[in-house]
Amino acid sequence: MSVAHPVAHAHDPYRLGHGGGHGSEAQGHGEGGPPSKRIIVGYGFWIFLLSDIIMFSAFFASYAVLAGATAGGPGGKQLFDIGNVGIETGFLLVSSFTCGVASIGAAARKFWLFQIGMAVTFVLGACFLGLEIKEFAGLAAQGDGPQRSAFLSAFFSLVGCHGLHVTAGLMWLLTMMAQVLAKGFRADIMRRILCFSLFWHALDIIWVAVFTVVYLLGVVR
Amino acid sequence: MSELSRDGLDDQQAEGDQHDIAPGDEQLDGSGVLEGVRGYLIGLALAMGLTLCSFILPATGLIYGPAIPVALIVFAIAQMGVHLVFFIHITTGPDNTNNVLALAFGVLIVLLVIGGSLWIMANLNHNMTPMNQVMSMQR
Amino acid sequence: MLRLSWRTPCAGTIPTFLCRLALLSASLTALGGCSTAVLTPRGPVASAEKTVLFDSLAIMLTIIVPTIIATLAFAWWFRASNTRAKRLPEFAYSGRIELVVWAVPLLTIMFLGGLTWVSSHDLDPAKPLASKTKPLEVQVVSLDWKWLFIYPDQQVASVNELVAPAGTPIHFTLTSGSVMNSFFVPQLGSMIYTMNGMSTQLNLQADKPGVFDGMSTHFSGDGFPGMHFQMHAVTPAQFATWVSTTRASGPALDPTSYAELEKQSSNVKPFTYRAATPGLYQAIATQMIAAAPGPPSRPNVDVFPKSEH
Amino acid sequence: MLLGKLTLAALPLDQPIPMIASCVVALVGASVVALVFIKGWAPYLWKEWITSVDHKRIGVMYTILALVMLLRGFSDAIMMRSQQALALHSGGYLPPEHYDQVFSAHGTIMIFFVAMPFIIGLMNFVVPLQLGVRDVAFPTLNSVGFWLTATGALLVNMSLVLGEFQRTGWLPYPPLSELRYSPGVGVDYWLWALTISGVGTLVSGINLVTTILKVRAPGMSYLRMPMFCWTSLASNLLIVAAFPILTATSAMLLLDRYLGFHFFTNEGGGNVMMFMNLIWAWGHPEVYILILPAFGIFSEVISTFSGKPLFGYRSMVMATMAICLLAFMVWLHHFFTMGAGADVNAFFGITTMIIAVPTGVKVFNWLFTLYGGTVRFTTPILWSIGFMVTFIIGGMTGVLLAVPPADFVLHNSLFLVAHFHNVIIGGTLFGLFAGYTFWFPKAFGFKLHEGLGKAAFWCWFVGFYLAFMPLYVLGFMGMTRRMQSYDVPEWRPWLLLAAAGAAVIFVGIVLQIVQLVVSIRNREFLRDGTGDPWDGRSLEWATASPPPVFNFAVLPDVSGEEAYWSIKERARASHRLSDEPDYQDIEMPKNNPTGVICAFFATVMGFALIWHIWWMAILGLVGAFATFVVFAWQDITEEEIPAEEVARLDRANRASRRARLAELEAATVQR
Ligand code: HEA
Ligand code: HEA
Ligand code: CUA
Ligand SMILES: [Cu+2]
Repeated sequence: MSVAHPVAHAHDPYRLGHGGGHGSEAQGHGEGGPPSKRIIVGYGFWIFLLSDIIMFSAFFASYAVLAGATAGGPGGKQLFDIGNVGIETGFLLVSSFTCGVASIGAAARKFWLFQIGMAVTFVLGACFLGLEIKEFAGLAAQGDGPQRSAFLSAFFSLVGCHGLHVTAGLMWLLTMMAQVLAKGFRADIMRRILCFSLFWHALDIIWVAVFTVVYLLGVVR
Repeated sequence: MSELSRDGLDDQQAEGDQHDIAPGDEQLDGSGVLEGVRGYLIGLALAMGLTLCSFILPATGLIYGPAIPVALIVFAIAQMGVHLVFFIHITTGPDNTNNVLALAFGVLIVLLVIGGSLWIMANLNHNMTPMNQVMSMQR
Repeated sequence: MLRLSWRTPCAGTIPTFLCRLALLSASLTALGGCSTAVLTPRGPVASAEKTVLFDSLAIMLTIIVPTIIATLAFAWWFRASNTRAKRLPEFAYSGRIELVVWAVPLLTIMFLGGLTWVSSHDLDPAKPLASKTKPLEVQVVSLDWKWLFIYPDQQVASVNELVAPAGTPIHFTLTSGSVMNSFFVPQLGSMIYTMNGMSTQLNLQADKPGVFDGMSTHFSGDGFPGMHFQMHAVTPAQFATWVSTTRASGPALDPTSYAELEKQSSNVKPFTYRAATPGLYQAIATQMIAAAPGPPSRPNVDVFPKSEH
Repeated sequence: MLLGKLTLAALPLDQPIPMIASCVVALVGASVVALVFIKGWAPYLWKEWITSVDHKRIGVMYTILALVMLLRGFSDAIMMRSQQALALHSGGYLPPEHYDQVFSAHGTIMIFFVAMPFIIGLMNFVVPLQLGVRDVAFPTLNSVGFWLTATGALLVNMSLVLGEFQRTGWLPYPPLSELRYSPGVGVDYWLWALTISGVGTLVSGINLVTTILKVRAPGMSYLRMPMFCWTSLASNLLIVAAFPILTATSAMLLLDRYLGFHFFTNEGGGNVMMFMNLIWAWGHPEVYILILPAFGIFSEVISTFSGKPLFGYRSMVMATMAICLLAFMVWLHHFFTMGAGADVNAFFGITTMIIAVPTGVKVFNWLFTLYGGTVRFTTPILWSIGFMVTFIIGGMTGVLLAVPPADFVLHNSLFLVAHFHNVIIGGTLFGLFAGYTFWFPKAFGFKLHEGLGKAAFWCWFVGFYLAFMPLYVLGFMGMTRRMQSYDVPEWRPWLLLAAAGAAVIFVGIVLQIVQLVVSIRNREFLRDGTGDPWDGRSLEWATASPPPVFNFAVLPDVSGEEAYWSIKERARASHRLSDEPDYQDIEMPKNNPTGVICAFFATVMGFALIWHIWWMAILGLVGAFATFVVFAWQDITEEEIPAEEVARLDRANRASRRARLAELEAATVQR
């Protein structure tokens, strides 16, 4: 302990204030210094995902508030096909698994494991999207599009917003496959793969909220 | 911590000895691919199980009707937890503190926004919408 | 018939220059002012709100004023050129001061919070006023850009002119025929929003006869500044007379004349309806009658609409 | 149609004021561009600034954007003040459809394109320096964030020339902002400008949060970070948590307007209250995004110029984080008068007031930082003391508005307008000006002229009180906000006084511009070679002014709070600087045009969507996506700065620091 600043210690025995800083001995070890870029990028993307989830929460809140505002039109009970939702959920769940396999492939530098994992993920994601588009098209065709009522506006926006994320994820996925094909497992590409898999798993988490709040509770209601 | 996933990946290695790990990073404990896949398989099985519970149990009539929403919400929370742990590799370990804190902040905000909105809107609607009430009050 | 005074009541009662003088000399916290002011309440709600306002202000000023003085004093006393000041360059923490620093605002807010809780419940706009007299029902519809007042019990209606007996509680039910507005008579207190498809509630009372300015406080479009009205608090006898004279002449308010009324116009001269179709308010509030169409379409209207004036 | 809704009629040819204004803007813009090309500055600007990913340059560009937009916001303010001074019993000189655009544009521009970029600019510039690191976490994203903000500003100003801006107030409350009641393009301008710049803000928020939480010099633990870093952390956490809500809300309104959805319409079961609810769930945190960094600036300034450490540092940290969390629990206070029940109103009223507690703690801690100090009255501390006096008045009126029964008679009145200018000008803006004067020498290597700075301060200070105290009185007299004209003669004298106040502020602004010009011309005289002109306490003063690209030749080893102060103390005790470090090559990200190109396509897309030019919108979207793919495809994104170059730059810095040390020692001996 330094004796250079007796005054500071007299005033601040517990070193709670600023003055306590003087005489501290840390040499800058143990407290870090910037970590590896992978950690920084992963963390930054994590923060982005949290903000994205907060955006979803605004759509969820609107949906919850407007769920009863059917303007004389049909409600969830009449419209939702739970079997379809179950299949969608299955696709997405398994795709989360294959996405995990792909990222293991990347971590282990197994080119084919990565590419096949990603390809299967793409197919499953596309199937999910296909079913969702079919559902939307069906609703719109029978006159229950988003313009029908506030409830349907909120429904299409919330579920559609998730669908848009999946679409973006699929485009990103293809880009990653191409990048690995062309350039191999370069450090910056590995970081993007990390972010992509985080993104894909987060979409799955949001889907859990969607099928519970929108579909299952909608049918119970 | 995984040697495999971090070594040589980074163009810029850390100067300090930061204890953190990136969220979602693979933690292959030397034992390689199969070990990793097993983790995802467990996660998948648990998630599938919970999904099935959500979709099927309410229809069976086993759950007391009015409590079904509660059950559904609990299943959903459990499944989100499964995803976080088995797919995104969130743990309570010291290398994960920052990730967990960020998550906690996010969850808190989500709860405040959704909870607050629902409370406020329910209250407003209660005060304004029931028009039949208004009508019966006025002649 | 009631004489409509278009001059501000203040100008009518006190000589204008005196009023101006009073105003100019009125400091931020002073009570002076014209009858347009929040500070000259003419009803129980407004009086209570003024009291709450000034209580809160006083509570806070007891901290704010010393803080301002201390800021200036410390900065000045410890200026670099003052040789008499005692320097404490390491003084960065004191447990005692920390405690005081957290406690003082905390205690103030506890006091203020209590006041808030009680007064919010007491002065809830939807809460009926304690009175032996049966309240007068008034239904309010805000339109682009005027106010429609329907008296369901009297079956008459008026535009931009609200007449009510003094000393009688008034129960307002409010909605909007188009966009959102806010109904406010400063001297009676509490404003409240009006929204299409919804009904808000408000309870006010005027203590004595008088003429009060009313307005919309929520911006509602180009005609908004012309969306004011006058409230005439009269004796019960005068009110009865007003009702019967109103019944005697003027147009009737029914869906057809309402459709005419809801077209956009501003600075509308007050007038009355001899009769009002029962249930019209409910039809508006429940959207049986669709909301007003907004600006009439003209060529290129979506590019640069011109003013009505 | 090829050009969607865009026709010649969109030009305000028959409207003299906007026509002249837009001509002037166009002329000034064109002459700036011409000058740049004639003088041959274009390649330099492109290489060194426009494509820069250096956090310091980006910070400076944010600040310049803010200052330019301040001028636009101010001309709107002057127009409003003069209109209201004239408009008794008459229409004044601005017809309603124009006046309504003016206050809407003023609020939008001031909040989103003045206060936000100014604050983000300062944070960008200062935070990495204070943390003792070389850059932010994501340099390229930083540039993207800036250019997207600029896109938003450009779109808003485009509305001056083409079409109209919204006429709904700065927040487009439905149903007024729905297609039925606002069929023009004004609301669309707002929505797209804010959606695009909102993405930029979010990106910069994520970037700074990650920087502060992850990228710090060795030894810089959380409780050793300077106060400004803490408040920046809080502010950026709020950005990350609040801006997505704004994006979602404007997306809903966009869906209503473009695709006939029914979120907030009158018909179809839409619910306008949901808009109010969501927009303020963003809007209230937003005001703390604006004020918290200013609190940090004051902490730095007051402690530096009192020659003391900040009093009660840990209390300050706690108070900051408390405000950060409480910010999300109070939003209903913006619509107490909507008719929620007493329980709800009282609850949110009380949570609002609770914020006065941590804020009060901050004020008192600044007070005790002054206590026992040696206060040097420079321009930055004048702004700070002016702030302390002014802000607590504004805070007090805020708490008054948080009492529901008081708000029932004051909501939407000029009292409210006075409250928020009181806290925004007396808080945020004064803080920004303090920071601007404080860090200017760090950015450019010379100080700003002190005399003119002080004169500007006094004009602002006096002008502020003249311009806004009358509004409190007017609020009590029942005058509501957003009045294009009125017919209560008693209001007139106060409005004249307010107009006079705005004129005094105008003098202050002119003085600030003169100060800048004079300082640039006398820069040799005002030059600061030491890098530490104010005897600072945190790490930004440890490097040269302006700092080299890499900020620090060697990352500083932090061994206590007030990192640089303790380094100086050590140097003073041992009469020498620390040993010369072992210089190594430094790798820095290469400049690249991803940001501007992406923003270019975003502008095209935004513009096309506003005018319903669908083919062009798709073009913009595809272009933006392609930009990212191309960027991701690059192989080399970094460049090396050789050790010799680093050593050369750092030795110069060390020499000036040695001189400074000698200077300080001489001064101590004298004392
Ligand atoms: C950051 C926010 C901000 C700032 C700084 C200001 C600044 C000012 N505002 Fe603003 N105002 C708002 C935010 C702000 N305002 C908002 C949100 C609204 C609500 C809008 C609505 O109703 O929807 C509003 C509304 C509003 C009204 C409308 C009141 C009404 O509804 O009736 C008026 C009326 O006069 C007004 C006046 C002024 C004036 C005179 C200033 C002056 O203080 C102007 C000060 C000038 C400047 C800040 C710029 C000059 C400085 C420089 C150019 C820097 C110089 C250069 C260098 C340093 C190099 N404001
Ligand atoms: C920088 C921006 C900023 C800041 C910091 C604040 C700070 C505060 N604001 Fe303000 N506010 C706005 C910007 C800001 N506001 C804007 C832009 C609007 C209007 C938007 C619109 O409608 O267009 C608004 C509107 C607004 C309303 C809505 C009114 C209405 O619409 O009717 C309310 C109501 O509660 C409110 C309250 C507060 C409170 C309690 C604080 C507190 O944080 C203040 C705390 C500070 C102090 C209290 C002073 C210091 C403390 C002490 C010295 C301790 C002792 C004091 C006590 C114990 C009281 N604000
Ligand atoms: Cu608004 Cu009910
Ligand atoms: Cu607020």
